[in-house]
Amino acid sequence: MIELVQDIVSGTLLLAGAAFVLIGTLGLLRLPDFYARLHGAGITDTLGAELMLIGMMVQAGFSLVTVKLLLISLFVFFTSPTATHALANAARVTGLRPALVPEDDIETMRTRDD
Amino acid sequence: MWTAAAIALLVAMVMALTRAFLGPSLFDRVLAINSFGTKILLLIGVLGFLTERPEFMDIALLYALVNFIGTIAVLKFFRYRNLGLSSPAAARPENRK
Amino acid sequence: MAFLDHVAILQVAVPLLAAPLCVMLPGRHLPWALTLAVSWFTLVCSIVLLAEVSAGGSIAYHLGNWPPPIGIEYRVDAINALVLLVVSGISAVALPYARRSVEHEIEPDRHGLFYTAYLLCLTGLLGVTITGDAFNIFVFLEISSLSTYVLVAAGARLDRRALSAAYTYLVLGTVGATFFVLGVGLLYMVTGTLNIADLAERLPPLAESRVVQAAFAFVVAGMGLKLAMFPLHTWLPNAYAYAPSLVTVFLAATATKVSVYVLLRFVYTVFGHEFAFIEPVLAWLVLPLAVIAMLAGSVVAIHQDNLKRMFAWSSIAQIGYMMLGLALASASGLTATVLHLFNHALMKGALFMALGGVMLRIGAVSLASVRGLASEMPWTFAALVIGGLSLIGVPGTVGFVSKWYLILAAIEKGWWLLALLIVAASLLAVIYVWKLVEAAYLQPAPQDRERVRDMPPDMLIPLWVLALANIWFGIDAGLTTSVAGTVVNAFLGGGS
Amino acid sequence: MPEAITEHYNYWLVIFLLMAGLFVTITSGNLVKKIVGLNVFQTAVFLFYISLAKLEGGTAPILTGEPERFSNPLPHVLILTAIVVGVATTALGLALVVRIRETYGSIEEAGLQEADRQDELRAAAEQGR
Amino acid sequence: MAPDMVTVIDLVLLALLCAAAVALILVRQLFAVAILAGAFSMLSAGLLVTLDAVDVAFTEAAVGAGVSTVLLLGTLALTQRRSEESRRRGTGPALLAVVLTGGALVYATTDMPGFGDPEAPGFRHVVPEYIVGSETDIGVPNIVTSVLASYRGYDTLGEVAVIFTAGIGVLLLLGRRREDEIQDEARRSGSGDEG
Amino acid sequence: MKHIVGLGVSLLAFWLVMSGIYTGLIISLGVLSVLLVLYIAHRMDIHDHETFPIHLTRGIFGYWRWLAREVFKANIDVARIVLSRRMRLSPRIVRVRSSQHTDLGHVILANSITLTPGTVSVEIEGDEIIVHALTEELAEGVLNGEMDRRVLAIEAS
Amino acid sequence: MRHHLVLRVVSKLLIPFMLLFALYVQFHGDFGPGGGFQAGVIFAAAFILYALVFGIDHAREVLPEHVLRYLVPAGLALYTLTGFAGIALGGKYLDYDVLGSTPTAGQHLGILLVEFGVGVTVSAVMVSVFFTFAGRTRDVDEEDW
Amino acid sequence: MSLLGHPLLLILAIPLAGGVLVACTGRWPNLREAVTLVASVLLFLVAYRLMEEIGSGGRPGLVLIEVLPGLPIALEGEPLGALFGCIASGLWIVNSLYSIGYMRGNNEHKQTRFYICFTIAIASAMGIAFAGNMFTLFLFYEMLSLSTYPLVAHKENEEAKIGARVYIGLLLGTSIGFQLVAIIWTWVAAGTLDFEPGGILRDAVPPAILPILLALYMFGIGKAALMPFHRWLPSAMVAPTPVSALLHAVAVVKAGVFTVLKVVIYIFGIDLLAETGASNWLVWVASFTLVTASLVAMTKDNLKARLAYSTVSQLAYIVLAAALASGLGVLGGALHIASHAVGKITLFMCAGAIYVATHKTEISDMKGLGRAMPFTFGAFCIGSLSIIGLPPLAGGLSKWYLSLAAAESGLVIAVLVYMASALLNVAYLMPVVVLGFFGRPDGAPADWQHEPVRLPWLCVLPPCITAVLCLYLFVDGDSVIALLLPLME
Ligand code: NA
Ligand code: NA
Repeated sequence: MIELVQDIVSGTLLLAGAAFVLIGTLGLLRLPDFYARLHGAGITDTLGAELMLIGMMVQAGFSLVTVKLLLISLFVFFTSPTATHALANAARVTGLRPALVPEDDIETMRTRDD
Repeated sequence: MWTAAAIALLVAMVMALTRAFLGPSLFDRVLAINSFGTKILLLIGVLGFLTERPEFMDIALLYALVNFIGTIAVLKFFRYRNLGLSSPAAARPENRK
Repeated sequence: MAFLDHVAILQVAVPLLAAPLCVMLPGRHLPWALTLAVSWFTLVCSIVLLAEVSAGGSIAYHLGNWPPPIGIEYRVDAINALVLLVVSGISAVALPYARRSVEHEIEPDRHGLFYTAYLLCLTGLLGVTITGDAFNIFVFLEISSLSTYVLVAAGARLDRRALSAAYTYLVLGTVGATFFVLGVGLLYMVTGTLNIADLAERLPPLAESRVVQAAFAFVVAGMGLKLAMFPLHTWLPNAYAYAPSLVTVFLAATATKVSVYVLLRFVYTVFGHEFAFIEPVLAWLVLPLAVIAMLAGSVVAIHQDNLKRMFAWSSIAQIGYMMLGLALASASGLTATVLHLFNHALMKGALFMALGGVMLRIGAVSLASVRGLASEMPWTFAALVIGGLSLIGVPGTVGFVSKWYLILAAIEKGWWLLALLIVAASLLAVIYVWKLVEAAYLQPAPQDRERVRDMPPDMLIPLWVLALANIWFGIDAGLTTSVAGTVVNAFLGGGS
Repeated sequence: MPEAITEHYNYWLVIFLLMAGLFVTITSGNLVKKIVGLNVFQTAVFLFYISLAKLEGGTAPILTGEPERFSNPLPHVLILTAIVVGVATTALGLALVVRIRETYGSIEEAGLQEADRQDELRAAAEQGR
Repeated sequence: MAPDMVTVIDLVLLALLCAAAVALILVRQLFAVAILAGAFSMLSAGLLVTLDAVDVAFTEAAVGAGVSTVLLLGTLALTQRRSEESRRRGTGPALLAVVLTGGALVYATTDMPGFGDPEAPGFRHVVPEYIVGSETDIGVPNIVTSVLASYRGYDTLGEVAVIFTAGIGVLLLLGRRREDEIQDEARRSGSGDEG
Repeated sequence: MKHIVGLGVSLLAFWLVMSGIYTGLIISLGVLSVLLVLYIAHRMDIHDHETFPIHLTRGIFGYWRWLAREVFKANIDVARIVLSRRMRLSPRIVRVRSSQHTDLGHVILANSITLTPGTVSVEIEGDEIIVHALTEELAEGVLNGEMDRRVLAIEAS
Repeated sequence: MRHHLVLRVVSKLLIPFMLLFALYVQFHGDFGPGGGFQAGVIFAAAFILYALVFGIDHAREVLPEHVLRYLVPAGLALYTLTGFAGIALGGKYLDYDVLGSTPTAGQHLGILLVEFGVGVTVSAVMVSVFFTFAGRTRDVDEEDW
Repeated sequence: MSLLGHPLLLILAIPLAGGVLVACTGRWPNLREAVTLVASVLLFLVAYRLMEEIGSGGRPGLVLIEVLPGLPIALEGEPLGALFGCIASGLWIVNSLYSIGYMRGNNEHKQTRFYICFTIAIASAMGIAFAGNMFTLFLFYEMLSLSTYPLVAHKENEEAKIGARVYIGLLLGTSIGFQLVAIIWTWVAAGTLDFEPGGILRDAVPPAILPILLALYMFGIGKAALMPFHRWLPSAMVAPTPVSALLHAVAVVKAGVFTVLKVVIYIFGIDLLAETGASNWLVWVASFTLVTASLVAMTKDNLKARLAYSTVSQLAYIVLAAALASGLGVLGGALHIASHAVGKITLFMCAGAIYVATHKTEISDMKGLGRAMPFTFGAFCIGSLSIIGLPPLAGGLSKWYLSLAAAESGLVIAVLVYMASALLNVAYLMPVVVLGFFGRPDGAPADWQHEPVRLPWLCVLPPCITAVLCLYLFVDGDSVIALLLPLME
């Protein structure tokens, strides 16, 4: 009985996570410019990955594997926005212009210290 | 359900790889590869359950910890065209407030 | 006594231990002294080993005390004992010579690193030679290769082309090593073992297997790259030409020899040349390539102005001789190959040492720059002439002995044309050696060159040790031929 | 699927990979790309080894206390070593590339060859004097 | 069902690897080459897990994510970003070499033990002794570790020596740039201009 | 000192939950390892409040709960855009006020913005964060300052 | 100029865990995937991250060149000496059985020692390779880019 | 100790030790030359003792070292070698005296090197003479080529460089290219390389193949200057005259034809060649060389060049004799080695003396010179007559036996060639004598006298000695023939 519940819960989480991973990657593929694609990738890294990891935790039950999965999700939680930020930052520094953004906003993007 | 998850991941990987190949900007490629890393991490997790030996989560953990170093290197690379230069004064421990 | 029980492993483990110690040593003299001491120690080891196996037996040493094929074993018989002697002997002779040469050619603050790389190269070559495990060959081959790339690149201080040469060598060498590993993997796939003796036992029933055939192809191609078998030789000339003198001496005398040994080991011990598919490969592929190498190498050598390159191309021709003997697959042919392994080391060692002296004194080694130099450096050039004559195969030198057996092998098979081609290649050697002789002895010195002194004695003595060895082993080839005889007996199974 | 295919598809794909890597290694005129090609080539060989270690229905060769069918650990060990060798080679190769760039100003094979040729001519000219 | 899925994953990952390899042939931007190399490493790590080689996968992951990419980028930072490749040289002979290599291997596959075949000699000879010995002689659960560090510990010693060699080599090649070297370079590029 | 002990404790916990092998040897190796890492961390000069934000532990879990909800909502929004046939985008670049007192506070805010799909922090400049947003509405979402307030709150706690 | 704020903070948080993870991998190679080599690489990766974010000069302060110079050979020396210890205690080279009171204890000790040697040399080499590459600054010509 | 005193060892050791001493005493020319002279005299004494021993039937042998299994460096005395050894060592004494005069008179550079190489060349010649097997012979044969290279290139100018290049190229080329192959072939076929009376190839090589093997030997022995591999000899004319004497008389070409005879007698065996006719082709090649070289000689105005082609032609006599494959032929050939040696050395020393005295090299410039240098031209005259074959000079004796052999063989061509060549010899040698004594420069008055010339006595005495030797060899011909008789068995 408990196993069945475990299977259903973990399966749901896993599939939902997988769906978000797919959607996010689709965004990565479809969205028109680099800055927009950052957001698509964000879906994969956050909801997609975390849901799948939680799904696995549920499946693994109370074990060493769960602890490791938890650690993985924690690290992903910290590193993935950092990486995204680093990339966006690098793109800005090299002068990559975001598409579809109003002219004023591009001005906003310029560093005021300069 | 592991099967479905694995297939979804594989499809996502194909898409990410496509983006990595297409670019067009270097940042697109890095973004794609960073995201690709997350998918490999998940796939390795799923594989652990598929093969019923999930105790090898260490590999996934490794990716979670180390994968973004490459991305950081890219940032550093583009800001300074150099991996070695010291960061600006603000980053120096002795200059912290 | 403990030393005698463990001499096989000490042969390799001592230089391997010395490498990390060397990098910690300060200054220039200590690293050199350590390397010298280790080289001499390895020479002692190899002499002990050769003495023990020269009667035809073999020594096995089980690393970690795991019996083969579970663990890795060292196995010494006549052929690898001889190659060990060549490698450690050349190193022992080259090291006294090295000190001044390296001081002249390497940045003063990098001697420790340089000698460390040298020790690793020595370790690798010895390790490849002594091991009885196919995969272990790869590992030690890579130790020697990587250190070789580094050592070659160290010549960049004098000529930047050392860098591109090292790079080319690195790429091709890695491809070669990977081919070799692929071949070993295929063998493992069908036998389940990596131990050479075990492989040799398990392969005969599999002679028809296509996997084994492909494995053979990959081992030959891989080792062919490593030993610069024509047309896989492209890395060699520049690597030898622009490496520091010590490195050229050591590599030219030993590195390709070790690869030739590995090939011999695979063709004759692991596979057994009587395998149906091997004979045609030897006869229709290796043999023609060897002949082309012999001729083409010499022809190109004739057209070189840089003397190091000239002798590097000559090496390609000489490797052709070795491969030819191997491909002839007869007692005389194999004797020729085994002898030439040894003899060519003596020749090229002496030649490149002499050129190193020229480099030290006038900073260049081209035909034009050595004009009239013989009267200023008489001892150096006398040794150079002896080496050159040996290369030609003049009787009374070691070169003659190898050539004798090679022609013998050709004639025994009734292959007249081949005999004449071998002879023709020797005559080509006359041409390039004589270009050097004429330049050094019969041409006036350039006006703008200052008079120089001959090499200092600590470089001349090693040079002359090798030069005289060229004559000694040319007049008394008893030792080398008896070892070669033992080898051939082992390879061809006594009679055939 | 016919047995011949199910039994060997893995090897064939690996072989394709190997060929692609070798092709890049040989034909690429760029020194960095050559090294990457070399890596692909080597990786293919590693995968080949690991493929032959795979046991149908086997599992990773780590004892669990229960009787299991293990894939062959020996090729794993060999390839661990080979990977390390590969990394070492890559590091060294890249270091060489950096030095080459500094001394030659190019990391294209064509550029290098041209420079080497120039060196030769210059040396010849110097000696001609 | 489950093993089949692993097979599918194995196939797809291999196919992706091949695709990445083809992409590698096509791209000219060295940066993209570095990125592809990273993808390559990750894919092979995944593949290695499906093939039960967890230790190898772990190594590949550590190297690929931790070191290789950074080194490649470091090299690009010190060299250049785009591959010119105005003329590919010797495509014909190269193709011949490649086809010969591939052909030899395909030829070999026709006689090979099947993929996963438990009757393959590798499973019958030597390895059973490792599996038993790892527990009885050595007492280490990870058979790979037993073989790596003990049965074939000597190979691993060699491996460390290789890494050491690379370290020494890089130091010898690039260690501390010295004044005279910079001057040398200046002189060379100067004379190069004249020529 | 407080920080280094805290870091040590959390490292030891990390080791213990990871390890799963509780023999004397492995545990003592674990302790030695933790000491080594602490020594290195000391040399790196990174064992401060940022490394081990012990002072934030109380407020942070509440914040995470809130953030999770926000992230979930934003995910749905962005997913909808990605899945729509004609992706209606109106990307903006805006400057968001970041009124935190500490670097850590700025970082928490910046990373929270990035974590929320549809917005990415591009740069931290003084007390402002430059943000790229996928649509006008998502930009509004960060500009309203609620996130800033909440981060400020945990910083204060 | 606070470009690195996010990176700096997150890196500070992660680096100790990376280092410890490396050591975990080092000492758990007997039980699961991993061992000296992998540990060495991860350990080095943590240093590389530190150097990337805080600058190579700081990284050099943490791990000074003269220390690195001894660490690089130390691991290899440890490995070879473990081999010689086998001989000294009456066995063969790299024979671990003789290292302990029982063969199994000896094997454990031997494996621990050599894996540690691997880890030390690998991490030291990786770090020093990175330092060497990154320390070799070059002015980039705009045309090249 | 007995080994050290062994005459066969001494025969090598004396010149080599002489070489070492010359090197050590290089700074004091008088001492250096004294060493050379003492060594040459000692060597001759040992060689003469050996000849006596061999003449009385002794066959001393000595194995020095086994280079390869079954292939020792071995020395052995037999009549032909004894004769060659004696001639070479004897002429070395004379040539040393002459060298001193010539080298000093001409102020040549690097004299020490010259004398060292000379001693090595003599040692090599001795090694050839007393080689116990073909392998040893080949070893010393190559040593001779190499040790004479610096002598040929002595002048170190462009001309010397090119001449020496041709010299070494052809000698090494033919010896490695053909002779070595022939030797190895012999080894493979016969399993031995020892010189054995009656040869070693009977039943070892199919008769049809024998001519090919013989050709490899004959063309491989480049020192015998068989056309078309004769070019080295005229090229070597760039060398100082003592070297030319060494090449043409003392050692080099004699070593060549000596080797030809050794191969024919002890490797193939006269009988085998006679039975199979394997050497018939060689008759034609030798005849062609003989006549052609004589004709070329006539066209040369340069005295040394003319003498060089004369040598080519005279060597062909001996090869032709060997080709006849008869006892008489061998005897004649051996005698001709001796007679040509003393005759030709006389001519060369005269040519050198002329050069030292007047720096003249062209025959047409020597008109009337004989009256100013009567001894030199007298000696030249005697040498010429000997080579032409006029009794009672040495050449008369050897040519007599050669003609007998030709007649016995029944080969008309051989008889014709020998006859014709005698006339050709007259045609190219006598004009020098005639012009020297009776000619006068074009346009000179009838009572023109050549101005007196000054010449070191060491340049005059040696040719006179060898001229006397020409006579002596004829007078004492019986003892030489007695020595050589075993060859005919
Ligand atoms: Na986001
Ligand atoms: Na392990």
